[in-house]
Amino acid sequence: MAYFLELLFNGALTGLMYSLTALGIVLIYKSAGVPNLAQGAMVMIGAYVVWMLASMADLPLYAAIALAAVGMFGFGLLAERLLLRKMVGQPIIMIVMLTLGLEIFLRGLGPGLLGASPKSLDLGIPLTPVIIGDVFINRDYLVGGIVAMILVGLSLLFFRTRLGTKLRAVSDDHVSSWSVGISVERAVGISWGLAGISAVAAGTLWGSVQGVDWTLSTLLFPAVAVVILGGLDSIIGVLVAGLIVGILGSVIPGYVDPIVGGGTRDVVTSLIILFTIMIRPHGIFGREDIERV
Amino acid sequence: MTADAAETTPTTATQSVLTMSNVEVVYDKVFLAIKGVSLEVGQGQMVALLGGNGAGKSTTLKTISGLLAPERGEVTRGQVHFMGEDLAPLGPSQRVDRGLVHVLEGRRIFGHLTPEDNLLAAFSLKSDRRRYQQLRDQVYTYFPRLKERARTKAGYLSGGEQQMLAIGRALMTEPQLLMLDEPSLGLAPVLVEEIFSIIREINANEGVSVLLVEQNAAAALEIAHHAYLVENGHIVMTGEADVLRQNPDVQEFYLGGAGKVDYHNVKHYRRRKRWLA
Amino acid sequence: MFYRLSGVHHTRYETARRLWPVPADRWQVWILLALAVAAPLYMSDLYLSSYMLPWLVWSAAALSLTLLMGVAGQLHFGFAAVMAIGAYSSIHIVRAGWPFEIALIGAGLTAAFIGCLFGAAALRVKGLYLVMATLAMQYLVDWVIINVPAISGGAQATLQTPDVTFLFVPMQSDAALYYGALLWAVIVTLLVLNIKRTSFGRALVAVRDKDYAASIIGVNSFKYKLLAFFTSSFLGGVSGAVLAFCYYQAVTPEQFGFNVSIQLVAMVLVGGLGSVIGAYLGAGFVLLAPIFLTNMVAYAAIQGWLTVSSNLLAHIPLMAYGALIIGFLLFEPLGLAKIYDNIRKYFLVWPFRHSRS
Amino acid sequence: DNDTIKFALLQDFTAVYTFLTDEYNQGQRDYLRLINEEGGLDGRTFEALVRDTGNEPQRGLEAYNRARREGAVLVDFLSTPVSRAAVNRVLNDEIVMITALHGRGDASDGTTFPYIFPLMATYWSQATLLAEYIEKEEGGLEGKRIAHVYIDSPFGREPVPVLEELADRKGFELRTFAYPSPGNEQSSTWSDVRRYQPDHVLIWGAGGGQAVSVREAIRNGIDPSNILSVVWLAETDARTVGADRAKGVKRFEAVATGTDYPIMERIREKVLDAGLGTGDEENVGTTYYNIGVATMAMAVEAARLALEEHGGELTGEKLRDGFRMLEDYDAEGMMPPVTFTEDDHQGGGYGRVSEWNGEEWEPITDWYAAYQDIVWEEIEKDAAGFREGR
Amino acid sequence: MDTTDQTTHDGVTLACEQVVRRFGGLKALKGIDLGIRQGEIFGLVGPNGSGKTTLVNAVTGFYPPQEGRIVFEGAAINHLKPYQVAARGIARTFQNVALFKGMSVLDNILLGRHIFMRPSALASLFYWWWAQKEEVAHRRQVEEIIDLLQLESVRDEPVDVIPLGMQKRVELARALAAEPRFLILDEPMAGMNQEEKEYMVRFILDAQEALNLTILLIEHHMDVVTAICDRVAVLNNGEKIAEGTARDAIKDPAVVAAYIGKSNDAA
Ligand SMILES: Nc1ncnc2c1ncn2[C@@H]1O[C@H](COP(=O)(O)OP(=O)(O)OP(=O)(O)O)[C@@H](O)[C@H]1O
Ligand SMILES: Nc1ncnc2c1ncn2[C@@H]1O[C@H](COP(=O)(O)OP(=O)(O)OP(=O)(O)O)[C@@H](O)[C@H]1O
Ligand SMILES: CC(C)C[C@H](N)C(=O)O
Ligand SMILES: [Mg+2]
Ligand SMILES: [Mg+2]
Repeated sequence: MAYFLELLFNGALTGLMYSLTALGIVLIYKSAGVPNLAQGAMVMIGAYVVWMLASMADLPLYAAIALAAVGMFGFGLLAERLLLRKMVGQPIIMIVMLTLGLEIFLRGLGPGLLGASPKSLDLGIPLTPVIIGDVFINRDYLVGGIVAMILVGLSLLFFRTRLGTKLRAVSDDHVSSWSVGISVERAVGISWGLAGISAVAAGTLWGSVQGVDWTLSTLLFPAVAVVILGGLDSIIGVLVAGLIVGILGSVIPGYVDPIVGGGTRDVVTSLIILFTIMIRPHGIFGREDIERV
Repeated sequence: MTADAAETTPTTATQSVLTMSNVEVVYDKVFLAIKGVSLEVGQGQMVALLGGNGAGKSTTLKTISGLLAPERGEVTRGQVHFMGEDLAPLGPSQRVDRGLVHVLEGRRIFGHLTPEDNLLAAFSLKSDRRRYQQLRDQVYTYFPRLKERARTKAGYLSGGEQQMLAIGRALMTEPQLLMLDEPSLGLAPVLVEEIFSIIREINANEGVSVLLVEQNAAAALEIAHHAYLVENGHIVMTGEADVLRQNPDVQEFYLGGAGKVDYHNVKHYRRRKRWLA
Repeated sequence: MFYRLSGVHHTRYETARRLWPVPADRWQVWILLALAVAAPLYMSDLYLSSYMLPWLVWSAAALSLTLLMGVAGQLHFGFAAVMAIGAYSSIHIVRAGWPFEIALIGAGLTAAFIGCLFGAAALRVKGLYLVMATLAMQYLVDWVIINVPAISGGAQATLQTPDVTFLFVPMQSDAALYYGALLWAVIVTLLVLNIKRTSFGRALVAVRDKDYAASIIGVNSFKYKLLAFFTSSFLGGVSGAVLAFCYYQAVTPEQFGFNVSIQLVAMVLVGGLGSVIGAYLGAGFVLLAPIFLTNMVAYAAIQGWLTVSSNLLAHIPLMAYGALIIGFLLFEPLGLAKIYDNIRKYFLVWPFRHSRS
Repeated sequence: DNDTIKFALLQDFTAVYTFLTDEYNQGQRDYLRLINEEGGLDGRTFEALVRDTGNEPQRGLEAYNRARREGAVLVDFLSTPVSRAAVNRVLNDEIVMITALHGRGDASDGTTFPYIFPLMATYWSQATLLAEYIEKEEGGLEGKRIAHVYIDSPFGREPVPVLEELADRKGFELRTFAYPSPGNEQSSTWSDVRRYQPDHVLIWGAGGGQAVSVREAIRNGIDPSNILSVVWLAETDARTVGADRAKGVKRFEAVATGTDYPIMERIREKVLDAGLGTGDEENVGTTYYNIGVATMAMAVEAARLALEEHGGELTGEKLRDGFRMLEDYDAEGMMPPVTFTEDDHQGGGYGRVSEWNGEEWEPITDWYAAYQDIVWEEIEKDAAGFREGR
Repeated sequence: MDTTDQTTHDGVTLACEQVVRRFGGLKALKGIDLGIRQGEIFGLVGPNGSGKTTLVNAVTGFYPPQEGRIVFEGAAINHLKPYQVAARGIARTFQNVALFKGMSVLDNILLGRHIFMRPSALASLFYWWWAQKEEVAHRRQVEEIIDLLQLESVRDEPVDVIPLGMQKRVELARALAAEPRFLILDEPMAGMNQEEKEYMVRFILDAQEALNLTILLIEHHMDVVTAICDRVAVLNNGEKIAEGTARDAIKDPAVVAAYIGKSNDAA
């Protein structure tokens, strides 16, 4: 039982850590309609920037994080201006490939300029677990989970605002947004900027756990599972699906791995993606396409 | 038809809100869609733009509202001025800020948002909340039906309701010039009537100038002050609505002759060959 | 100019619908084919076996994928997994003692079967969701291959390809391997070209463009989507086998990883979605660009034109490659095939500038 | 130009192996520089052909074919998939391929793979060596519980058969735990490990996943001193865990770390101080840098022996013979003495155990090799499979 | 107006019996009865959202009715998939043009003949032996339709660049290519001016004559409906509120209130 609870708790927290990456994808999709497969690479860049500011420019860590958030917001604006502005109206596959091109580019940029060998980023979170009964809870993930919930909450509030409504309108139809005076460029830029900020959060937390190197960009995969399950345009979905993906990805391997003798977490993740798409493609909270014959 | 009618710029007594001179638009860098179109909309005027399929009416409106780019269209010649200002350097959203709004063909409301949010999305961030409520209530007095359905997803509204929403949404931007692209498309007769009377009301009550693109020439000529006929990318005829209504060509091609059409005996425009012999 | 449309009249439907109605195009194809056949005579073995051969096989793979993505509109981000299934099947079939010819067909069939299974799972959805579903499929196939040593080849996770003969020709010499690849590329090319101009291809395109409209003219869109998955997975599987036997001569799981799937998609897109010539151009680009960039940057460094750390040096090509992909999508979304087409059109209408007004 | 000897270092600078390539390659090139600065081999200088392959067999083979035409006599891919794909070509082309700490372990069988040299202890040898270390420390393995926690890939699984064989022989209990690659998240795996209450854990991963393993192990109450790692655990990993927290963690070491060796001193003097270094000086003396130096030290020594014996232009075949003439070569104390023979291309499977003391990796044993009989059974089995497959 | 016994009347080729279709909580069709006789042009009118398109979708298998039956030529078709419906000889056009964008006009129309073809990948591979004959034979048929609908000038154009009116015509051609016995037209004249409407009417009448078609026509242009429809039914809110000749129907006060509007006397 304690084993189960431990898998459950740590899984839930891991899931929230995935949500940090997933949140960026949803923020962009929700307002620009772009599935950003470069979000993993943005997380990596976010971590690199924090590392650079903290250890190369010798800033205090928290100042570095704040500064990196500003920088990544700028990066988001830049991505819109240079890349996405020209892609309006292109088929989805082109846009997917564009973000993959961006991901390749970023994977060259970060490690190329700042060094490919892993960097360490110490947040000073103690290694000792929080122990409740016989259940060990990971402090790193606890912090990550809390940060994730705060960010999700803030995003929810943001989309309730008037600006948020405009962003939702933009995701619906770019051309008609223009026609009623919404600056689509600015809206899309803002959403990329916000995704940049969430990438800094994800990058810092994950980077402190595993070191900063290009493998941070592989966080994309679990994040994709989270957004598919939660719904590509649902912020609350990020939270709920993050928990589900995290828990299933922890509990099932916890019992199945010893039997099959392999790391089945990614199998579980893949199956979550597959089954979601087969049963309810738009996810738990995602909006269904209104398609009329 | 008199082709040179297009060359003489129409002069109206009132001051003009919009002037378009000699505009040429190319799609995809290869396809010349409009070829030297000039037109003018006077302050408080309602102007109709009529013409066949593919004549270039929608292209004209998109040129004015700056929405050609997403369709790979480009203005290659000519100018558009709105209230004396050259529109060329302005992006679409800036043009809306100046008071010019375009209701797109096929409605294109934000289907996933509620009607209420549709209205909110169109409302400028620069004005305050109270103004928003005023405007919204104004829209609801024009279209009481929208108020009833304010909380369902707009994508599930009926065609007529969506058209109302599209017009209402445009009004939220407090326009000086309202451009409507085929507002009666696919609507039931009763709704066509309703929409046209509301358009007339908006024009008359609020002094909003209107540029109206329509296939339903009879209805359009009834409410418009002035009209232009576009064919094949050219303005082929222009004049006061009343005058045009009497023109025999207009009657044959746009109004269906003086009396009722006998569809069983409409002309064969070409010698017909038997097929499946 | 050499492209002439005037004077080329078609008086029969047969000639109007032939593959290359313009004689100049026809000549080009024949010349290219002749050059390809004669390649071992004039090409050094480095170029023959490091560039020509893999290029042909990857082109065949890209063609298989463009049939699915471009013609049938079914996005697939796990095509490398399909190729992997083909490659592993063929090796295991040959090891089991069957002739290579059978192994190739077997490779196609297993790949087609498993490909269809996944296709069927994803058939309710399109676009982005299909991307995600196939991506998940890639992970699943990878996992199975890695975790079943009987498939991947024991502790070393490598299977060497056994020596085989194809139609009585031993597949050992560079030339024999090259001709094997060439033959396969030609077959796939003809198949895709012909599919595109016959009712099968039209039905696929119909399903891609508007599946509900397709169904009302009698096209069973479920069946045709499945057929598209089947055909293209079959071709992809055989391409995987040809790649293993003619090029790598060994298979390891990494040869068909997720990044390879991305590369295949990039080939199809950079080349031009649905275009046959585009598949060749795209495969060439994606295959050669990183190699070319790496060699170029290394050369610049050796010459002392570029004095940066070796780490940055190694990452410049990656950045440039990403930037090139982005550049293509931004500036010519229709791909290399469109650029080719523009040039061709220029000559076609020469000396005029526009084909339409 | 037969007075330059070309070594092709066609490695993965941008993908899976980045955690070590930069430093490893820097060590290799600095060493070749040193030899050149010292006058080369009878006036013959060395040239490193360096290319990134991104861990892609495709690009690796192209680079290989090109390097071969440029006259390279030795190739080092530092990538398991690329090396494996190149095996047949290398054997046909008669060019030496070194596969230190990667590639096929069974290539230690020199008769089956005459041109391939694993040079250092295979993963099998590393596993047996670590097991023997535990055995010595604990005074026997009988009844012990050992957890093998590995990245779910062929590499992670590779030592399992020899560990199982050892467990049979020595009567200890072995359980394996896999976590999915790349290993940035392993919490559920370690919850399971903790409940197994192992006496020792072997961690078998690479890159960022290694730091995560150590963190999780410590978090789950496993004493750092009972954590033993495969060769891939370096200074940065310890720092990511936390320099103090990682104190006591042990690892397999193939080559000495640090700069207190004659070769390293010469590199400092003639290469670095002369401003000829090929990379960041901070890397000099790190684990992976020194491994790079050691590979080239062996290669250059082999070349020297080959030229002494055969003279003339250096070919792949001569170089192979040169390697096989290496006897008790220890790179002036930097590495265990290795001897290659026609049969044994592993060089004996030596290594040692070192421990993180809060600042650096400190050796805690001498160079030794363990249970090579079991290792060679495994080598023979796989090599036989390879021979049949052809 | 003798509605009830018309379905049993001889000559009825398509009958809807108590057809119900719901979307979530919304009941879009509330038990529709309809009988369309062989050879007639039957008009279906009604306000926006009254369920006209939904009814057509029910008939063609897109939104199979949840209750009730649809009988075509004596056999129930309400369980069939759209492509099976097509094979029974029913063709339709869509309210929003649904052509295949990537293809030329010619290929679009050729696709209309899909049900007569035997497409396969293998046959394509050996084009010259297997597929070519089929292609050419069907091409002949298609040319006839192109001629009838005067589409020669755009034959090789990609469909997405030709004007909307032409596109509607191509869609009609594609439907005719299947040689249907029953044709459903969903607002074929939306967005057309007078002249274009006249063209379209001409083509519809010609096609009906040449192919001996039964036609179900949805249209909001009441002048056209009154002129060419033999009978009409009026839907409102998912219910049939009137049926009979066009002239009678539009005088029905319920119809006037719901659909026509007071000042409109289009007939
Ligand atoms: N995005 C586009 N790309 C290429 N050609 C276009 C594009 N949009 C319109 N056209 C062409 O430009 C011409 C004018 O089109 P436009 O849409 O302005 O006509 P319209 O008068 O509004 O017709 P309709 O009554 O059908 O709405 C048409 O021939 C059309 O085919
Ligand atoms: N796919 C769907 N999902 C949900 N509701 C639908 C769907 N299709 C139609 N409806 C609803 O069913 C009702 C009938 O719609 P339908 O399209 O049949 O109307 P119509 O009579 O064709 O109107 P119009 O004249 O505007 O074309 C409408 O309220 C519509 O919102
Ligand atoms: C990353 C590497 C050091 C791992 C190992 N050599 C492998 O075979 O994949
Ligand atoms: Mg228009
Ligand atoms: Mg309808």
